[in-house]
Amino acid sequence: MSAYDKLVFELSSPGRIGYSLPESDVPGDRTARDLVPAKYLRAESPALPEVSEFDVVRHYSRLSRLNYGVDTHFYPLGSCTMKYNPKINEDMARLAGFARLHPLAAPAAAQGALALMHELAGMLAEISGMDAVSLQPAAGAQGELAGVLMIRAYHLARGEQRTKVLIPDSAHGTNPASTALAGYDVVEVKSLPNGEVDIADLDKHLGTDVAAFMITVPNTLGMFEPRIVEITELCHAKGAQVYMDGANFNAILGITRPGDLGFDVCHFNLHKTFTTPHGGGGPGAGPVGVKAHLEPFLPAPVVVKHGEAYDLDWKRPKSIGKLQAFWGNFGMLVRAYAYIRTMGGDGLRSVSDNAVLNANYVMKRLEQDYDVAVPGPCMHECVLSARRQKKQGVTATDIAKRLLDLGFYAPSTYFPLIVEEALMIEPTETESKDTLDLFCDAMIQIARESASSPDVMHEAPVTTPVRRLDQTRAAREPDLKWTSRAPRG
Amino acid sequence: MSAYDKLVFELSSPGRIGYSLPESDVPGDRTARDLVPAKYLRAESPALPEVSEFDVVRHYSRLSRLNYGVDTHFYPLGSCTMKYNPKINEDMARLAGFARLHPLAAPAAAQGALALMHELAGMLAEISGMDAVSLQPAAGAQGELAGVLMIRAYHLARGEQRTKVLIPDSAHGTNPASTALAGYDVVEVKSLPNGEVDIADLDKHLGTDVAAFMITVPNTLGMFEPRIVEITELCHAKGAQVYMDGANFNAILGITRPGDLGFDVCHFNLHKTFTTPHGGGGPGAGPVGVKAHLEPFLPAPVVVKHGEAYDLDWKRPKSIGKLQAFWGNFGMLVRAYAYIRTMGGDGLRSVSDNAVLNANYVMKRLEQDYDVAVPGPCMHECVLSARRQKKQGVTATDIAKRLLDLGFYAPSTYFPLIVEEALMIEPTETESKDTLDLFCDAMIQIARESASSPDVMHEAPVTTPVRRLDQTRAAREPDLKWTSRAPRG
Amino acid sequence: MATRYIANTPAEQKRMLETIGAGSIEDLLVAIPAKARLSRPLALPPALAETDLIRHMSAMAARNADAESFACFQGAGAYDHYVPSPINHLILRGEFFTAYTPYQPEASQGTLRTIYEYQTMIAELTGMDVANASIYDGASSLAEAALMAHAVTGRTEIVLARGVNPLYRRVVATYCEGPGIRLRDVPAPEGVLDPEAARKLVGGKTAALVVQSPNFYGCLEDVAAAAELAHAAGALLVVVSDPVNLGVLQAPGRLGADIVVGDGQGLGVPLSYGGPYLGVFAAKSELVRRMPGRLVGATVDRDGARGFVLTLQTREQHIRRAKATSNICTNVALCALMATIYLSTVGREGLVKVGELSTRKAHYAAERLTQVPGVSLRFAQPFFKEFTLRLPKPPDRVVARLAKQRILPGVPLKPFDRALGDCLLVAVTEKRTKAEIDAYADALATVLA
Amino acid sequence: MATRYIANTPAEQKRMLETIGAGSIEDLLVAIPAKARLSRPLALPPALAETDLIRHMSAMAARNADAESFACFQGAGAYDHYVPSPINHLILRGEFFTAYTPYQPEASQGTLRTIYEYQTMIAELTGMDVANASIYDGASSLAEAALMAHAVTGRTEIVLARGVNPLYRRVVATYCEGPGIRLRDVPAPEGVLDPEAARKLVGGKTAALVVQSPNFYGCLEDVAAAAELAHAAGALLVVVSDPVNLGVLQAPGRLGADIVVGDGQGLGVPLSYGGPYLGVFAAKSELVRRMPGRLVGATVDRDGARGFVLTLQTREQHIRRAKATSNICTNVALCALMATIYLSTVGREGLVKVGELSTRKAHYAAERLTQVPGVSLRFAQPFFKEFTLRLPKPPDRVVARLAKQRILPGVPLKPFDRALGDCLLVAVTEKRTKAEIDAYADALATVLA
Ligand SMILES: Cc1ncc(COP(=O)(O)O)c(C=O)c1O
Ligand SMILES: Cc1ncc(COP(=O)(O)O)c(C=O)c1O
Repeated sequence: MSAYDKLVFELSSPGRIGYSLPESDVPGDRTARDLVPAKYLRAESPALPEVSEFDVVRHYSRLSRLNYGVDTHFYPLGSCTMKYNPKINEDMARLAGFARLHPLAAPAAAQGALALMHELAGMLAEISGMDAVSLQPAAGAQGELAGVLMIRAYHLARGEQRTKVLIPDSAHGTNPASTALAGYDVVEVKSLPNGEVDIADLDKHLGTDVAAFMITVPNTLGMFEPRIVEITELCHAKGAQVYMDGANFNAILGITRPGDLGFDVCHFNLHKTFTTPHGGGGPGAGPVGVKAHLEPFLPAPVVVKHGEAYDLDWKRPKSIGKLQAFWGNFGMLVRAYAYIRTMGGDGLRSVSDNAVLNANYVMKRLEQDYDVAVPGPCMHECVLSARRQKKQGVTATDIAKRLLDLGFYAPSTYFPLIVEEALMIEPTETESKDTLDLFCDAMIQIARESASSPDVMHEAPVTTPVRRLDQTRAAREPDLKWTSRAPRG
Repeated sequence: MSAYDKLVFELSSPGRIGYSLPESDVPGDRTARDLVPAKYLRAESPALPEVSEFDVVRHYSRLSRLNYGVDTHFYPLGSCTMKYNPKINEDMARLAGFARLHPLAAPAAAQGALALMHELAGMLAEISGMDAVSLQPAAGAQGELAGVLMIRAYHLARGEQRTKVLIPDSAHGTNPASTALAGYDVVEVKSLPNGEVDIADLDKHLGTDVAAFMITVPNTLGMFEPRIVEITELCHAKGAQVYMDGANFNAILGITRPGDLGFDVCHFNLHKTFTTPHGGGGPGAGPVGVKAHLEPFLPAPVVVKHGEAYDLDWKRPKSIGKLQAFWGNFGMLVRAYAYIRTMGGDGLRSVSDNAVLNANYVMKRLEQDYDVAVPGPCMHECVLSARRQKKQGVTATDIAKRLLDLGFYAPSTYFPLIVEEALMIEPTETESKDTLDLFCDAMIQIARESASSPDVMHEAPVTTPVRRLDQTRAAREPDLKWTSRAPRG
Repeated sequence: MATRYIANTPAEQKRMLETIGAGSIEDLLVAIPAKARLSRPLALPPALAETDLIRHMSAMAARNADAESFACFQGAGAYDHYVPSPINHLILRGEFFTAYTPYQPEASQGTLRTIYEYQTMIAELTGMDVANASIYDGASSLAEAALMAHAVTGRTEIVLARGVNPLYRRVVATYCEGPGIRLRDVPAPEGVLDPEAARKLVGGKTAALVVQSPNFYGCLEDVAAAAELAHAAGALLVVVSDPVNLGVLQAPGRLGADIVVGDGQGLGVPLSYGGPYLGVFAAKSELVRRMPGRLVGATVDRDGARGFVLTLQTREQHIRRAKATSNICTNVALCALMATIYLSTVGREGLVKVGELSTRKAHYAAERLTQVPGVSLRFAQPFFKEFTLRLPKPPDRVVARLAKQRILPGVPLKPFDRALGDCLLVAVTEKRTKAEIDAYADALATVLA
Repeated sequence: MATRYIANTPAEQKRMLETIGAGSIEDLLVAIPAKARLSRPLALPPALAETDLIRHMSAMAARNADAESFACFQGAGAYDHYVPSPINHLILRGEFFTAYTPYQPEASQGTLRTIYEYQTMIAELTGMDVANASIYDGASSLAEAALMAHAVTGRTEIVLARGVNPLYRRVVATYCEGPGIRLRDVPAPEGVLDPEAARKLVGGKTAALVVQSPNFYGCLEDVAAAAELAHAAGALLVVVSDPVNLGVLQAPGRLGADIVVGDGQGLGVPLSYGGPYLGVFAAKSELVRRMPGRLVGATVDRDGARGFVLTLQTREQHIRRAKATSNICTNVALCALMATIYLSTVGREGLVKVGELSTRKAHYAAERLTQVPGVSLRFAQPFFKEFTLRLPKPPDRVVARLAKQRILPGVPLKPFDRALGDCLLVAVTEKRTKAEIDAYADALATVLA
């Protein structure tokens, strides 16, 4: 049976309905035409699909089946912590008291929600060793923006005009992007061949014009920087702040804390470490934690507790301002809160222990057949290089596509940029040894096939709903919306 | 990628856990060994799987993907009314006041539930033209048992010892099975070639020993018996009761009513006509409606209304007794109630109009390529015969399997028994013309393939998770549970 | 009449009628005699939009005292056990939820595999050789067991211990009416089967002796002794057992049961005011060809791959018709799926823990409640998670009074047994907390003071 | 430490460590300097079992005045619109819910197709050429629009109408801090943009003029006039628009907008105390290569079959890094999916009906409420579903009083604008009933009496 290939527009039939709305129960029969001057009104109703409720249910059920997700497939996408998303979190997020609470409810009418936020911020502070946490950023990248803006405000408040932020060449793309958006020049710091920061290069760049050094811990090669404390001390000595990208927090829960390592700011990705679902690309949540000296600059408002009562504190004259209209991705906060309350301190520690164990196990099982980017032990993820396979004509992309055929989602590829033909594998603690073994077996099979029959790789995938797609055509002739005249394919 | 082939036992790892239970919060540390004499206790814990919550989620998500369901596939299983199951019904059934209500709640503490049952029974009475309805039967077959037992009790109460029940040869298997269970001899009445009851044959059998005539309306060939009123009158003239199997109620909502046709008893299948989900085989609900003279015999208790208060009336001395421990499949009743309240009278009428239209459309589109069991118009379903294809070496089973490959579930096959190589197709009103056209195209393609390349049929299915299964082996060497020693395959 | 649940638009109807060659839908209904037609619209309440429906039904639901808002000590065959969160999410997957009986096995392996898992787990818990795919509920399972015993032995009496749930007994009576099977009851003056009385009733006409353990009053029965007694008379022993207890309690199969039935509601199925529940049915393998209900078996496909099918179908109504072992067709597959997911989730260790917590809390509750002046245990028998209290005031009034404090203190036994008019049946699951039990005891003391 | 969310058992850990060649997990952590190690367990509240967690969080949730238990007239950027029941069921399908950004398109066609549908629908509603796959929320979308206007025009000022949601304005200010973009505000003494003042502020430095319609006060703005004004100065016109209104209200694209942003929360996304919501972003096609966020495009696969991919990625951070058009990575794809399902479900006719019902009820509410002595409309402007009342008593006290009658009467404007200290912003969606509106008016009359 060939894969489902409809768009909802292609199911539409004029006059078919899927909605259910009551008739007006207020007196009179005035319509918008009577109530609102014509110039504000649409002449024709919008060309939305006309389908039945069942059309909707079947269409989106079928579309979902074209996806791989964590619930159905091993999803070792490095740097993304694709762990199990507990179902109880969903039930909790759907309690009417949370899901149907208006953001501008008077604080007295939102004590439960404010209490949850206050407690969550406190727990994240404890987990990170930071003094204060804002839950407002919508994702990691917005957490970075908030963090860098706080650093900027801090320097400015001290009368310092620093213009640069240093970032390792192994960093995730959002790091330089957020930093540039905050008005800084981004300067790349070299990594050593083993992926560690080249401290000499860092030192060279660390002038009085440097506002901050931003680094991911563990780094994007899955390694803990052994000299990290030295680095944060070095930065502080030069008057620079140090920012930790906490995307990889799953490696260090209860083991070490950014605050104790000397960081001034760090963000969390609740959609990674704290099990909020990835949703096909989002939403996430990117709380940002700071040391006390940065606390005045936190995004406003701040959730505060006076006696037994919770409130939103808007009187934050030094605040960098707001990042979202309201208080953050509250629905995600509820899930993360449920998770942390379920795990407790010991449970979180166990998460990182097992995340590290799983990554090292995969690394070990694959080290014969693939080049390892940096020798282990690694932390929660390991980076392989397909440079050996590349010589056989098989790229990281080919390997990724072949994995799809074998029933696995693919690792992150070509990230970090400093590793040739990178395959970044993050198994997470929620996967079992059995699954890891199946995955490793598949990877080993692929390595052998790369040598013996590289064409199998180039043909892959063959079992997916579509085969390899023409990216060039997509970019050259952008077709970004459906039109009834020109259906493709 | 080959299909998922695990059983949950095969994921098990000793010591892995998926549950979450609190520690005991009551004083003391006594265990069952201390509290309960040893002879009542199990020596060893049961060999259940030991898996994580995530193992459970992924395993059952994957297993589900091996199924076709109405939400994902057209499912024209005749006699089963595989229509869309509205999502709002699920939300309503999960309201804590319904889903978490104990059956032995004092009536004063269950007024909402009792009100719902009372109103639903009333609405079903109106829909069927019956005087009273019991919601207790768990499914159609239990409704039949209840109905026949009431007929029996009725005759006995009048001092009549009737021993036979007449049933057409086209009937569903539960009809004779339920009747036999109620202690009657089942006598088959012949159908005419056009599927109608052979009134002469009926008349011949209709002696004073006949307790009842039981018939499905529309019949299992999808036809409305044109002489049905004559039939019920004839039966009554002979002192027999008439039972209508209401499995096909989807054809006649608001068009005609069993009560008006002269029936004394009829059952409903809420899981067919009234959109409660089929759940992979159940649960359903099979309320039974009766005329006033049978009302004293209804299953006990009966939901009654005194003034504004609802109660369970247990004082039913003539009742046939209970069918389930409690009051019926209440969760299904909630869904059916939600559906009827959503549709209203006009909506239900429209259901049947469109169910009939869809079936006739399919019949028309296929009548060239298949033999039609009975010439149309049909009601809500149509029965084809593959006798023409059979001559080409292609059976109804082959056609069914080939349909699976083409992305459709199969019609009912080999039912009714009186049609050779029967294919019973019930599209339901929730399917669109587009879907029907795709299905008819596939059926026509199959008819052509049957002529040109019957081997394609014999090989089918090839796209399903498994291919044709060895039924003989399954029955000869029953393997009805998994054992760690002997995993199959 | 456009509704969101009907696909055809007027334009489509027109085109379809053209294809059919009919002028209107009315033309398709010609077979229905005019005098049999309903000449008016159905007199039903007007259609409600979704938001109005939600409002209306939420108001109805709010009039019920449910186990979410109240501390529930009600049992008597339905229990407020822990329901792990994944169950609801998984059963709602459309491929499970909206499929039917797996008639086409190649497109139903999901359902077939879960049933095979279910059969395996139930066989393991009950200690029996085979389990079927489900019967409606515990009571109808017991009724089917009685019919099966009758068919297997050719005998015409079923002897029931008084400790069998009286609601179950009523269902058995209904099912035995047609075949003319006679029911005989063994008294339980001390809360358990009276062996003397039983010996008198069990004899050459006895198809089966039925005992329940823990029984309706909460007391544990001596199942092994009952087995001996039944088997000595050539009768089968049917045991009614709550599978959620069988992590801790002995498997009836180990005690000599020939058929084990029960309600699996405790295995993750919502209370839902009494249904749908889960009729568990397991038996010895020599009885398998007389079993009611569906059975799933493992086999291989054409390529030798493992696969699962409905099997031994010649027992069933769609093939054997009037001679079928049972009339059941639609069963409660989805509830069996809930139980399968439940048992996978709690697993070997978790089911033991559920039992351990329940029994410990039940014993604590019994102690606390019997400290209330005038309150005592009605029977001096070992119990597990449920027990019968004797109260100095009418139990139904106590129930009404405690409801005001959001406590559902149990089930008054008067409607079931006049002799127990002063008794309240109290169930304590692992979900009840010490705080709830203490609050119950305190409230009871106040009410009785 | 066994938890249900961790797979490895001690035995498995041991075997894995053996394979690795390490003695313990500690051995794998050697790179972490001892002095940097946390020497104590994390001081977090103890782990809660599922039933305890439910009890705890339900109690927290019960302390909030939500739109299920209260009649909600709150708006100001978040609205209690009807959410069709299929949405929640469909988004929870694991294949959607637990996937991430569709980096491997062959295994992500489900997500990619829904985004393509979403882009199409948003383009249609806004009247623009292209829409992206989403930005976090309406406010950050507006901020991105400001940055984009700056990048496109090379100009350094953004002129904002006072009618733009002040919470949005604050977010714009945050985002404009780094690039040094100056914000200038056009007053709205009559509730809408003052054209005279605007003409003075919009000039050669202006990257964009931003208007919102209906604006924060509920008043409809003359978008076409604003477009003329902006374009005359060579600036872009950015319009903030609530897409759920666009079944009835004119598409901003038809009125001259260059960029349309807004929050799609009304399209089936729960209120959820402020997020996650849905940042809508649409623009003219000539601006597409400067757009922030992901874009999905149609293409073909190797066999010529239609397929969808992320495209024009060279705009994005993972490729362009410091030079990217935006720093966004994770977006709000699932909320976009909700909106897509919403718009499919309500469809062409339903979205019009949502708008018609909202505006009719809002006008009825305005009439009823202004009949209460002392209550008047603050602005004499046409409005749609939201309006500003002037009250004779402090609005926050009115809010507190009406909460006791389970009415959430609106949003007091004092925190947003001191000059409007006596004002209450009232929103009326299609979900509000006549009974609720009448109860509100009656309660208000009582409180103000
Ligand atoms: C290392 C790293 N930093 C930052 C981010 C950006 O986080 P977000 O996508 O939540 O904005 C990611 C996300 O993939 C990441 O892996
Ligand atoms: C015509 C007919 N009668 C009776 C039944 C039995 O109903 P149930 O399966 O609900 O017991 C069916 C079910 O398929 C049927 O189609």
